[in-house]
Amino acid sequence: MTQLDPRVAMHLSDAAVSVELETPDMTLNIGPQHPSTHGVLRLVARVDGERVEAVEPVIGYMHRGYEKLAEVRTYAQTIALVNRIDWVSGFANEIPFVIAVEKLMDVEAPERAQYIRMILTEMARISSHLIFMSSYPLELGAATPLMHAFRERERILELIEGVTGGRFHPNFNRVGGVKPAAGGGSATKKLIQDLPAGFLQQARDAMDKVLTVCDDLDDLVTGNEVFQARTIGVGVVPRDKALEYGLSGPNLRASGVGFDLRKAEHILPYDGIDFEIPTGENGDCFDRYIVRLAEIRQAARIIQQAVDRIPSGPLQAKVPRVLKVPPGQAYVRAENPKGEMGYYIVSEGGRVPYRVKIRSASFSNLSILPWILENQLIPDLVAIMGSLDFVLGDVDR
Amino acid sequence: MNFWLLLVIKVVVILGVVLPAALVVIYIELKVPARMQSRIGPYFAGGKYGWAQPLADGLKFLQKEDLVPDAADSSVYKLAPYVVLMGTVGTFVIIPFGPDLVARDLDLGIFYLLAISSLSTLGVLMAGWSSGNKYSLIGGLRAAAQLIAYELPLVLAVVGVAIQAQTLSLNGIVDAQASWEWFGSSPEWLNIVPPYLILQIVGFVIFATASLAELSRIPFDMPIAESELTMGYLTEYSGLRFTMFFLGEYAGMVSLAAVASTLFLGGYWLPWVGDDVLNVLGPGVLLTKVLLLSFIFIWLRWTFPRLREDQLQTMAWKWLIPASLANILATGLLKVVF
Amino acid sequence: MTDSPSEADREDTAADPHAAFAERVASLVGADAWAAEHETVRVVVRRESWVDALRTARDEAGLEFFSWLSALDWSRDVAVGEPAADAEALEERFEVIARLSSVADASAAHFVATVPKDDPWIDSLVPVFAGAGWHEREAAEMFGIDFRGHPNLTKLYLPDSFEGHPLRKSYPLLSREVKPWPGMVDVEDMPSTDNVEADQA
Amino acid sequence: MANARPNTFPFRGLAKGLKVTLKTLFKRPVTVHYPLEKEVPVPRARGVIALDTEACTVCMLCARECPDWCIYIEGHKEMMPPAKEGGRARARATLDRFDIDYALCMYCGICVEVCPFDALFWSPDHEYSEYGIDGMLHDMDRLTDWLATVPEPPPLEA
Repeated sequence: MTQLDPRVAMHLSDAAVSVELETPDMTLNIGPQHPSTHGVLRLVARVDGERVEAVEPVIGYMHRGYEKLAEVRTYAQTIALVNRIDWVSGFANEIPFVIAVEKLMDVEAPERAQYIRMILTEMARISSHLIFMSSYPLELGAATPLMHAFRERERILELIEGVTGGRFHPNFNRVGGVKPAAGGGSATKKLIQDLPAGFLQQARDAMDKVLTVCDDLDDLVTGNEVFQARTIGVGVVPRDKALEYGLSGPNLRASGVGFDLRKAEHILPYDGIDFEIPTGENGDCFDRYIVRLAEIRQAARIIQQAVDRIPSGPLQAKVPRVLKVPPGQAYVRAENPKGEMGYYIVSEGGRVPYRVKIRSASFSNLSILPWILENQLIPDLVAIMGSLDFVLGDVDR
Repeated sequence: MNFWLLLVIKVVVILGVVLPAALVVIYIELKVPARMQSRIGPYFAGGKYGWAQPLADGLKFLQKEDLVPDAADSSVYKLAPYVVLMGTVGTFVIIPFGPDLVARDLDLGIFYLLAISSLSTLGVLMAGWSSGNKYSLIGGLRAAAQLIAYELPLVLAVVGVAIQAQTLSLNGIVDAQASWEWFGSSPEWLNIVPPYLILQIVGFVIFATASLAELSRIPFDMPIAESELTMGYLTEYSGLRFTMFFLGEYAGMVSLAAVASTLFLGGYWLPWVGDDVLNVLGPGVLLTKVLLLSFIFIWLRWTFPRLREDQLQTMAWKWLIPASLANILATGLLKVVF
Repeated sequence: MTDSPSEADREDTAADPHAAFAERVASLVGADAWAAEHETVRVVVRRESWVDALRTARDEAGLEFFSWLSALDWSRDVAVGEPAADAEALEERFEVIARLSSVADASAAHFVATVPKDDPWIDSLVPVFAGAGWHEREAAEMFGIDFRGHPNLTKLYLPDSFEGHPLRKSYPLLSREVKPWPGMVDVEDMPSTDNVEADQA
Repeated sequence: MANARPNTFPFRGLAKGLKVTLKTLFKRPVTVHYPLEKEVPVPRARGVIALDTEACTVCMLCARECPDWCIYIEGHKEMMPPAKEGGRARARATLDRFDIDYALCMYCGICVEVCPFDALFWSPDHEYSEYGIDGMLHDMDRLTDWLATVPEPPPLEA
């Protein structure tokens, strides 16, 4: 704590009085079922009145053992598994896994498939960030931004579903390309599959709506004095702490690190797209919020450019029907909405991977909790936890 | 008339006004925010527009098991919701619905009002303490701190009105507003805009803000603070007792809105019409003003986030209380000068 | 699996920036071996110099972002899944892998230390990267590796009473033991599976 | 980037927010009344799997590739009369049982994709909730019934 807020200092002095009076601390169990723990996170907090002295997060209530499950599943089956890790951006989870396998097999998806991957990844990003835009104000007590954000998110999900067949779990990527669902009547599987007609125009329209709702959110949330009072200067993560704990994605960028894997890694055709990397200055809750809001706008910009440029051509490179991946090791990471998502795949030449290490963003983002929640007030605990934007499936895997 | 008979009639009439009014406010709370969020809101109950949803909710709660936690102090726990409801319903004793439609026109009306409305604070604290739940305890303590802090500006805001009207009786205050004369000699129908809304605008804003805090509504709903304390002092309540709290919350909103309407918006009074007509129209006029204020409360609630406990205290002690003191000073000076 | 760079790798160094980076990091931290296949840089260090190597990498190679830490079980005894390619010749061991990366550019490296199975310990990285705490707890419960000097090496995901180390290759997967595979029923031969997918025209 | 730091004059932010909610109050709601009014799912939506028993050859590919092991197939071979006069008698596999346990299914679509004979189809129909978990096991007849709900494939982007 470099700068001590006078109000916090006031509370600290109160606490000193309490210690003299020997009032015992109270252990407060926050979760595993609690409105602001986004599922099944449990925090064992030692509180002194409203002040949280120490927090011990307890995770694992949703541990599904994906790393072990992946060892008994073929690569195609694992794709259906990995989009369940961070379920609010299911599509984006598939990308690094599929590309890691492609690298091991030395194949590359056709350009049209790569563009579709990029468009849908950005849609997943918008949908994930819109969830944040809805749940974060809700945690601070404002219920209306939720429905406004969900309204537009629904359009995005419908577009994703229209292409892939799944709203949350697309299972759309294949090694060497993408595979639109064989939707509808007989003999369709023999037809060439592609984007459904009108998708590109609907995507354009949806982006206009998304940009409009961003303006609404600016009015409803960003400029709101109460919201600013609750978030500015709260939960400051300095740059070095962010790096040490492995914070990534918007959380890292809010601390002033302008690092984005979309620009650093060249796994999707972002090179030809013009977009900015929004960064924060102070690393507080407000910055984490505002970076995500700006990222929605940038993602909309990316999609607007991508739908204009998408080339025609096949969606699938030639790949054996039964995938046997040559022995080797590869780690591929991508900029997930939550941060760096990566898969470290060790293949021994079989139909199933020998080991898959899943690097999920929320796990590292959440590991900073004991440090950042020390000596905060209970309402700030909620504000800080919400601002980290984690999904328990992404934490527990 | 027999005293007891009269008493029974008055109690029945007050309950007959307050509880339906609370149900109407609950319905507004369901339907208006739904539309603010692009939703439809309740639709089925009652056949059309879901008008019976509050009743249906109440019926549902009645069927639920009334749980008392093992760790609870059961007698206090069971009593608490009724204390809350009593505090809010008691307010209506002195609210005038028409020139003669008042249960009891006390000379010390405002004094009684502020005293009885603090009773619900006690109920909340009882609920928070007796539940035997840490969240409830924190919620109860927050409620106590918050209600103490906001009782002061509430009282001080009313003092301005009392000085202006030179009476503590609510009927007297309405009369004073009705007969207010701008520039010494204007006819009373000029008072289309309630005069105290203009003269005591500072007092009104402070009163409304403090009312929101008294009611524990967003942006001041820390005692409940769903995302922090699950449901605060309400966490352990279920069934009928929860219904009492629920009803108490909205009855409280109706009662504070009625007080605010009486003090600042002229209560039952309408320009141009005489007392006989007002005795008939008065309740409707008052109810309209109450619903208008309730709408504003609801509108605020569904737009704003919640403050933090220390920010709320800062706001009360550093802004609202000095402002209301300044308001009293200014009102007094004006009263002396003119 | 061999980690020592072959002659061919050395010749590629100039052409492949990843190999060049791997070589630079390896010499900085005093690594035994390095590799850079599939753009994944792998630097093998001795477990005795584990913490020092990572500290050096952070301070001198610009790899200040702690990405993850995990382990890999090279085992001849595989309960579920497919065994390693050359299972008989396999040397039984754990590999502890930590990934550091830079936030200035895309450079990153996996640091690998071999931990023998009969004496599975390694020094904790927590003094260097506080974020390693959770990753080490996960690796400890999943593989049974002792991270010496870790402030709180309790179970992270699993219940406290859990026995065994699930990510070890010898650990069976219960859900696959209790239920027979529905695909066992055989009626007709599967159609030929080696034809090439060519759905796209 | 421009951070929207505190507003230029007090309560402007609050007023803007109130404006947004008031504006929305007078707009049409976007939700529909579910049981009375239904949104049509997209044709590709993965709602339920329909089975065409005529096309199925009991090759077991779907049951083998299913990651959740939720497809149960049994069948036997029947000798059919030769197609042509004087030809050899053909062996034809006949389904005895084809169950999908939707309580286990994770709707990945691998079975539909691997089916080499176009016997499995996705239908967007999703209204088959049950009171008990045993009701989630759809047998051959029920899976065949879903065939009627399989829509025409959507037109494609040029």
